[in-house]
Amino acid sequence: MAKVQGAIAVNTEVCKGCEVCIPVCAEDVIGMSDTVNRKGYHYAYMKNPEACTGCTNCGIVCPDRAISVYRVKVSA
Amino acid sequence: MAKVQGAIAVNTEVCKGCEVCIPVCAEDVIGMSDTVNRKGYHYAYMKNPEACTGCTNCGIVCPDRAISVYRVKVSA
Amino acid sequence: MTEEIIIAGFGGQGVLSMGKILAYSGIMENQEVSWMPSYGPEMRGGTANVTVILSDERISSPYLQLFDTAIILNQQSMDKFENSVKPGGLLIYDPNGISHHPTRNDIQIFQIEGTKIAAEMENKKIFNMVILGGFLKKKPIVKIENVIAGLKKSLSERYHHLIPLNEKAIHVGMENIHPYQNLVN
Amino acid sequence: MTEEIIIAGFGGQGVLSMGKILAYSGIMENQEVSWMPSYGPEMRGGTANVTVILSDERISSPYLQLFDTAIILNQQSMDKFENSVKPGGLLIYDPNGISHHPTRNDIQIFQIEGTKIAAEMENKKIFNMVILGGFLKKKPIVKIENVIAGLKKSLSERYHHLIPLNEKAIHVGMENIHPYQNLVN
Amino acid sequence: MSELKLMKGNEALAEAAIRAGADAYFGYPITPQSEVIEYLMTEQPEKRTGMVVLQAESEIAAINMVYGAASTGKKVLTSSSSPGISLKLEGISYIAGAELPAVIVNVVRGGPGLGTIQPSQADYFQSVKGGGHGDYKLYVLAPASVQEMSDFVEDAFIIAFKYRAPVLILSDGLIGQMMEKVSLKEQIPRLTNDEIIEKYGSWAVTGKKNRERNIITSLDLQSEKMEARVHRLMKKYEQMEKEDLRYEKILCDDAEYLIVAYGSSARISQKAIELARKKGIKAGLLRPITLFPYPKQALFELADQVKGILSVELNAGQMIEDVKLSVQHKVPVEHFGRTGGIIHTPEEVLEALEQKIIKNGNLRYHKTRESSIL
Amino acid sequence: MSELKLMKGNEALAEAAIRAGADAYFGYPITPQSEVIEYLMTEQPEKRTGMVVLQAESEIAAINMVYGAASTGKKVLTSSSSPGISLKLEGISYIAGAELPAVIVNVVRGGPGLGTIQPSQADYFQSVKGGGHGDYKLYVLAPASVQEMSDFVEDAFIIAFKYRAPVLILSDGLIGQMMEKVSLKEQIPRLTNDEIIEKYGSWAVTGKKNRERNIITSLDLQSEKMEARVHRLMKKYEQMEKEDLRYEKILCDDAEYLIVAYGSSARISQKAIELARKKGIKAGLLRPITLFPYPKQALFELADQVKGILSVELNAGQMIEDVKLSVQHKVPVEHFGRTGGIIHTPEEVLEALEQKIIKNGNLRYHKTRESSIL
Amino acid sequence: MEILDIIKPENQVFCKTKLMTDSALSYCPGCGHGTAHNLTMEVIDEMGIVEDTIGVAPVGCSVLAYDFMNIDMTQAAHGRAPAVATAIARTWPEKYVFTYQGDGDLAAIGTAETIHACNRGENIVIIFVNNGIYGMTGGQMAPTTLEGMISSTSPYGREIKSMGSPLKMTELVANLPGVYYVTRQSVHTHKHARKAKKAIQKAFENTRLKKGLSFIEIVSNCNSGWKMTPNESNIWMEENMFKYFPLGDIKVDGILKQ
Amino acid sequence: MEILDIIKPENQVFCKTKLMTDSALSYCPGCGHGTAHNLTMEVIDEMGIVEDTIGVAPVGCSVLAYDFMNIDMTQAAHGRAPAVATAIARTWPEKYVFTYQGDGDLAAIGTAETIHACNRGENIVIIFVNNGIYGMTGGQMAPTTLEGMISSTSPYGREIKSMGSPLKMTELVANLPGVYYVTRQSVHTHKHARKAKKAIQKAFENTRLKKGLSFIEIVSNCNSGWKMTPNESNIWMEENMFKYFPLGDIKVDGILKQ
Ligand SMILES: Cc1ncc(C[n+]2csc(CCOP(=O)(O)OP(=O)(O)O)c2C)c(N)n1
Ligand SMILES: Cc1ncc(C[n+]2csc(CCOP(=O)(O)OP(=O)(O)O)c2C)c(N)n1
Ligand code: SF4
Ligand code: SF4
Ligand code: SF4
Ligand code: SF4
Ligand code: SF4
Ligand code: SF4
Ligand SMILES: [Mg+2]
Ligand SMILES: [Mg+2]
Repeated sequence: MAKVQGAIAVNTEVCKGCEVCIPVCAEDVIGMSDTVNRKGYHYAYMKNPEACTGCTNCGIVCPDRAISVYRVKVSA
Repeated sequence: MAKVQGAIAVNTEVCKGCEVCIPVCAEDVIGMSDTVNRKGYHYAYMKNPEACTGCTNCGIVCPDRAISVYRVKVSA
Repeated sequence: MTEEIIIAGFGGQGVLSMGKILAYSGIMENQEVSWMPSYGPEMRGGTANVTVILSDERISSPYLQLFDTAIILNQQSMDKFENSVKPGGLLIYDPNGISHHPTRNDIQIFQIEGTKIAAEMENKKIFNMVILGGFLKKKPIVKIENVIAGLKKSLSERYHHLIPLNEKAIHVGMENIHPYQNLVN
Repeated sequence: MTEEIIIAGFGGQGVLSMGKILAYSGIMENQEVSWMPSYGPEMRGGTANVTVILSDERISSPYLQLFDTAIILNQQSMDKFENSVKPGGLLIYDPNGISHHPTRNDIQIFQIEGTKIAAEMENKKIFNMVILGGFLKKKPIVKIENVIAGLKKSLSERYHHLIPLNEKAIHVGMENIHPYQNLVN
Repeated sequence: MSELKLMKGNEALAEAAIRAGADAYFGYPITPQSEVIEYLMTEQPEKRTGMVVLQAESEIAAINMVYGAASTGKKVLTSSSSPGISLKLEGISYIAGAELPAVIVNVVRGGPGLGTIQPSQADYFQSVKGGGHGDYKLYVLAPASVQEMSDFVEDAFIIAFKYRAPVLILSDGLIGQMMEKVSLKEQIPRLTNDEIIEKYGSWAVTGKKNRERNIITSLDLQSEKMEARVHRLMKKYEQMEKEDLRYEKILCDDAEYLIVAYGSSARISQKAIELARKKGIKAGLLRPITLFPYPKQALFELADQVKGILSVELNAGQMIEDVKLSVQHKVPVEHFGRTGGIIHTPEEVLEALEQKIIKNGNLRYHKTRESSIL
Repeated sequence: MSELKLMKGNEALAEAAIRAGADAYFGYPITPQSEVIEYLMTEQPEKRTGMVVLQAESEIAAINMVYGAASTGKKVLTSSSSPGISLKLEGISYIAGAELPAVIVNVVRGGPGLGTIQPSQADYFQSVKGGGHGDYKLYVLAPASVQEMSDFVEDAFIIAFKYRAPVLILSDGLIGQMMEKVSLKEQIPRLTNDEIIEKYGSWAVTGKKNRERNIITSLDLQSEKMEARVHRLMKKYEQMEKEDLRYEKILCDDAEYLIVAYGSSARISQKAIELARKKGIKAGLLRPITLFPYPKQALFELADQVKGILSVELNAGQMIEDVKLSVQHKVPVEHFGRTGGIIHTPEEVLEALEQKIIKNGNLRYHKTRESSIL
Repeated sequence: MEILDIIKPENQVFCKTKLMTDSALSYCPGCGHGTAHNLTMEVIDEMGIVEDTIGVAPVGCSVLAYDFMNIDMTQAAHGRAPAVATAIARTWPEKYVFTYQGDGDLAAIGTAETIHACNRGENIVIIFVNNGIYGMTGGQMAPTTLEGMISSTSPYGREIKSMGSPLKMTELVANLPGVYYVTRQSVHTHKHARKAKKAIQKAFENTRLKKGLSFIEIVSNCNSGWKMTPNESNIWMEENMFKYFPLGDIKVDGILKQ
Repeated sequence: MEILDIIKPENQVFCKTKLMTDSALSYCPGCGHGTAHNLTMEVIDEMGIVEDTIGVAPVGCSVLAYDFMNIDMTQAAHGRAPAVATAIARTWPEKYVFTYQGDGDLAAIGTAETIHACNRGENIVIIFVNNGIYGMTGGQMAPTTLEGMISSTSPYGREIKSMGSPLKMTELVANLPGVYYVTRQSVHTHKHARKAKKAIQKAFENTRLKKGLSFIEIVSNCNSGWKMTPNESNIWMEENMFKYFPLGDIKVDGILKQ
């Protein structure tokens, strides 16, 4: 049976640290960095990558489209 | 038994000959003069006075309030 | 030659179109012409008037205080324009509905029963042509054929069948203009 | 004496109110003061800055290109204002979030860990008072008691209980400002 | 010879708009210019040339519709009268700022306020000093006949597109309402959408196709950019002064006294100088055809020749300021004009020339100083 | 001594309106003046004095609300910034035409169009040449400090009621946004309705009681009446020039070179002449406090004393026309000003004075001719 | 009985109210504006509130209302009467403030001012004379002009596709919570005129009770603009206007009628 | 599987559309404008109509939409976008014309232009971002500000009596015959954003089919104006804004939902 595994790439200089991507992630993948980007914002990152399903919820709610989403099928 | 008799006084210089007073007179009292007033309008007059009941219909629809209405009770 | 004319009466009397036909006739004779109407709310049912100038020079102001000819078609216009006729000028009016006749004796005054004639000819619309005819009898500033040409121009195609009737009206008008002697003086 | 100061950072850092307190303190010492903020959409989340002038002469323009002192509280402001300090002038900044440190060697540069200190004192709101303290240590242009008086004026009654805390913050700030030697040169 | 017609100024302008190949007209009724939209609605240019005609819900909607169509490179115009033009001023300022081509017609009536529907020239200041906010100017054409009401429409569009700037045709109730002979120009075909994209693709918003996107805006949050925009505008205005100034000199060669007048006042003043000459007074008339640019140099030079100048306007004294700025105090400059919808007669104008200029020719400096009050 | 506060110009103006006993404020938000209505909404003058404060749906609604309250003899004001003022111009023309007292505040930003929210003086023409339609003028006060933002409110109301005419306070983003010390005046009590009926019953519409009806209108269908109205307005403006002209002379007694500037430009120019004097250049500053009426006579006389005049404005050259009309070509007059929201520095102004005036003092006439282009 | 014996002061049962001046109305013969004016002034007179009434005239044929209504009036810029009235009602809360507006004035250029005064629920009366045309300027199309109806700017009849549908402003504002009373009336017959008068009275009663905004549409003729005689125009109005603009109450005491 | 093996071009399932430029959005962190912009451009991209699309930017925070939307755009005066779009749609009938407006722009100063463009049934799309406040100018009260809601010009909360009720512009225009599609959406969660995107797509389909005007309200946050964090503001929005401005279709294919 084939399951999917996903991942997101956050453009850390575009991210404004608004955190609206966090509640829409059912898998609780996203966290915020301790350090700030050049604009002074804490930016999103995958705090637990393996949980990501690549559902794109985070991407579609990100006002700044700082998130790209990737997905692959992996056979268990 | 007491019946009412009415009459109207038309201010012939104010009257604009619009004739909207005519259809509202159930008694067909009002007619239009052959001659014109200073403004060049044919003006309203009582063509059959005795029919007037003093109901004031004509007065209330006259845009220029050229009509005053009078009424008396007369015992038959 | 320069002829400065005011035509004044009710909105419904074809005052403006009469002026327009006159102006067109002028164009037919290669004259300079101007046509300046009164405009705005005073037209509201009440009076309408138009100043028409025909001239062989360039016309400066289309708007005038004094006129060579006043053609007057109701009492309000009589009150307003009798004194706007230049001394020696011409005043033509339709006595219908006129309670106060002109009193000046330094101008020529003519009457024409336009309303009556139009009624007799059973066509209210030609009233202004009758009057125009009367005017042209007294001041033949344009040739009749040019008036007809002007009519053609100003009337839209679908009314051209009425032109003969209008021409007739003009001639009737020419025959029915009479000097008015006011008995006051 | 005339002191021309720019304070620049994020909207949330209390930049404008810090300038206001400084200006009020000036008034307490009967100085002429002006306070000119950046305004409009560039404030949208991003940077805010204010130009404060204290002087004993009438102040002509409240809006300046060059400053005696720049107090810089984020990287964008550093990029924008490092070069606006007059030669020999003073630049004070909080290294927190600063990736590109100042490189000029014709001015005095001081660091103050305002963010860190405020965090330690467990009250983000007093951040700007810490910075102000640091500045006053280097340029004692107004007396502390007048700063407190200024605070009273600019704070609405219901915040007056916070004044001791703010006073403390100022003193902490005075003790924690250090010269910065940039190693580039 | 092209066809000769008897038309109102307003009708002639409307017909000329169709023949100039205009793409759209947007307007709102107001006396004394409603004939413009009435004529267009009756003519149905949509059928003749495909020109769009729409009665807007207000003058403000109309001018912003003009802004919209102009943003796409279309040939568009609107018309109104004084109070309606006041309402359009924000939009006009936007059109100038966004550097769009557009033609605006003002058939002036007497103000301020609701005022009167009768003819006036009291919107001179509003027209030439930039009634709206900010540093901008309008190229202003002042027709003095029905023929010019017709001719100036195409001229206006040429200037509007040459400079990508709003052009104002400043008429009045007299020129708009009167009928005169007018010879109409041939129909200029409207540009096809492809031609528009071809010609104006560098700036017009027609859909991003085979090029970078186009943006129409008057906003610059960076002050340097905004200042550059203002300088760009000022350059245009200087070029207009060099290349597109228009005026007419009448009987000026030997003139000892000069009248300056435009539009309907110029017609009346022409009669006045004819009367003057009959009386042996050597009077001439300078008629500015463009009010901006203004015939400064011509006036400056005539000032060396004449003894005094009368600015004749149907207002309380507005253009006189530009006359004075041009004459640079060489000779006395006075104003004469009736207001409130009253139209001065040639006789009144001549009398004013005699009373205010000829009689007082010697008190010159004292006079000019006082009269500089309005 | 009255209380000393640190306030923004906009806030000081709002507080002054309450203290001047204003009955109502109507406005619509726009940068850089939104603090006016924000301050009023926070202060709740309704509770302090009974003053009404309402956020209108637009600038047009706001100015017509002003017209309404002014029709009844109430002390009413509105404020906006450039694009919003353009939208108010029809209403302002109505207020002038109907002869109503009202105060309008323009905290100017850079135009044309949406332009910039940064400070500017590019609405000078619109303010003094009658941006709206028809023959009217505004009495224009130009504050140069937060203190004057406060003081001029009461002054404006006094003039507005003295002449029954609209008064404009022409500020800009610099004066509106900056904070300075300001000493506030004592509260003037609002008039009661009975006092209003008592004082203004001869014209205000307060309900027909024990008198003939009152009518507020700007319409006159009879041209003679309309002309009489225009003459009445012109008389007011002449009286303003005689009785209510205001200006300030700084270091003019021995000045060889003169700067003319108002509002924020005057502040900066004052610094410039101080710098000039340090360099040994005898420069002075004439600051018009009223832009209409304009200090014509003062300038005319100074022109006999100085070698040249620089008009310093945050625009592309507008007030320079009034300077020239006043100077009557006695000495060269040049313009200097930054635009687009950029504020010139005292150093820039001094340099302009040296380059444009001092250096070219001899080319005077030639120069003025050219520069009369804008 | 002899007429002259009847026409005596003591027998007079109807005459022009003293709250109308003696200047001749500038309106065309048979124009509904005249009747609407008179009914409004009769109500003010009968309620005895003239001393506390302030009227706002529009720009339209009725711009001269202030010449005919013998009360204090101010004349508003085209479409802005509701804003003007708002300010008067706000600064004189005890007064009776009303606007008298045409359909071009209220439903075209004045749309925003109308909607927002209604939405704020200003304590005023709006009398909205809808004659489906711009009368004053010479009969151009109004937002209320009926489909197919001819005007000087719809010379071939109003075409929905390019000009939109006739706008039912009255139904629109009835949806706004701030509006307390909305009704559509007519004044062309004695029956209609008497009902209209009652509606106007109710509206001013609402003002007295500080109920908020009362909106009275009066569907009226513009016989000049429609190019008919007055009586023809009234018949045409009944047959055409009333179909699209049905008479009757739309919202009473703040409750919408279904 | 290693993350770096997943993050490869061939595995990409979501990224920013090329119809958004690379300039950083000027909006506050978490502002709904950004999402609304992106969804609109994704639709234009997916429909393949960029070459025939002309956008009209308002005056408001989204005035700079033209910096971010990588399409031809013109910027309209405050509130006048519907008039600007009307002229473009009339002179370029084959184009897809849309306006993007805020609630102050569309429902306050632009009321008349909105009502009349809707009434004429212009063949355009109006995207109406309702955040209940004037964001750009610093958080003043808008016509849509909720009762009791605090703004810089209602510092003690909006009071119905003096400031009127929040204006439901969307329900209002739905009554106009010229309006073909009216819906209220939101973009703060993936579910809402996906629905909103479908609505936007339907709207542009309507334009293709020349159906007339499509009106899409997007209830959004203004966290700066509301003085909350983005996530707080979204929760507040769900609990308060949605009560008064319920989400869902109001008029579909010209038929009002009851
Ligand atoms: C700003 C402005 N625009 C246009 C006009 C011209 N105008 C005067 S009245 C009017 C419309 C009148 O129609 P309506 O409101 O229906 O009143 P009616 O005459 O039909 O009673 C117009 C467009 C004006 N005076 N001011
Ligand atoms: C004529 C005019 N009036 C006022 C303004 C100031 N202004 C700019 S944006 C705005 C309102 C913005 O609010 P909204 O439309 O809701 O957009 P948001 O910023 O909330 O997205 C105002 C009043 C202006 N630019 N022009
Ligand atoms: S793609 Fe889905 S699972 Fe992965 S981070 Fe985003 S929301 Fe969470
Ligand atoms: S939504 Fe986008 S901008 Fe906001 S935190 Fe997540 S990645 Fe960053
Ligand atoms: S009062 Fe009645 S009966 Fe008498 S004339 Fe008038 S309508 Fe007829
Ligand atoms: S209604 Fe009045 S104006 Fe009309 S005809 Fe009768 S009396 Fe005369
Ligand atoms: S034009 Fe129409 S509305 Fe105006 S007065 Fe005449 S009939 Fe009445
Ligand atoms: S102010 Fe409000 S609307 Fe504007 S960008 Fe910030 S959050 Fe968005
Ligand atoms: Mg009407
Ligand atoms: Mg908003």
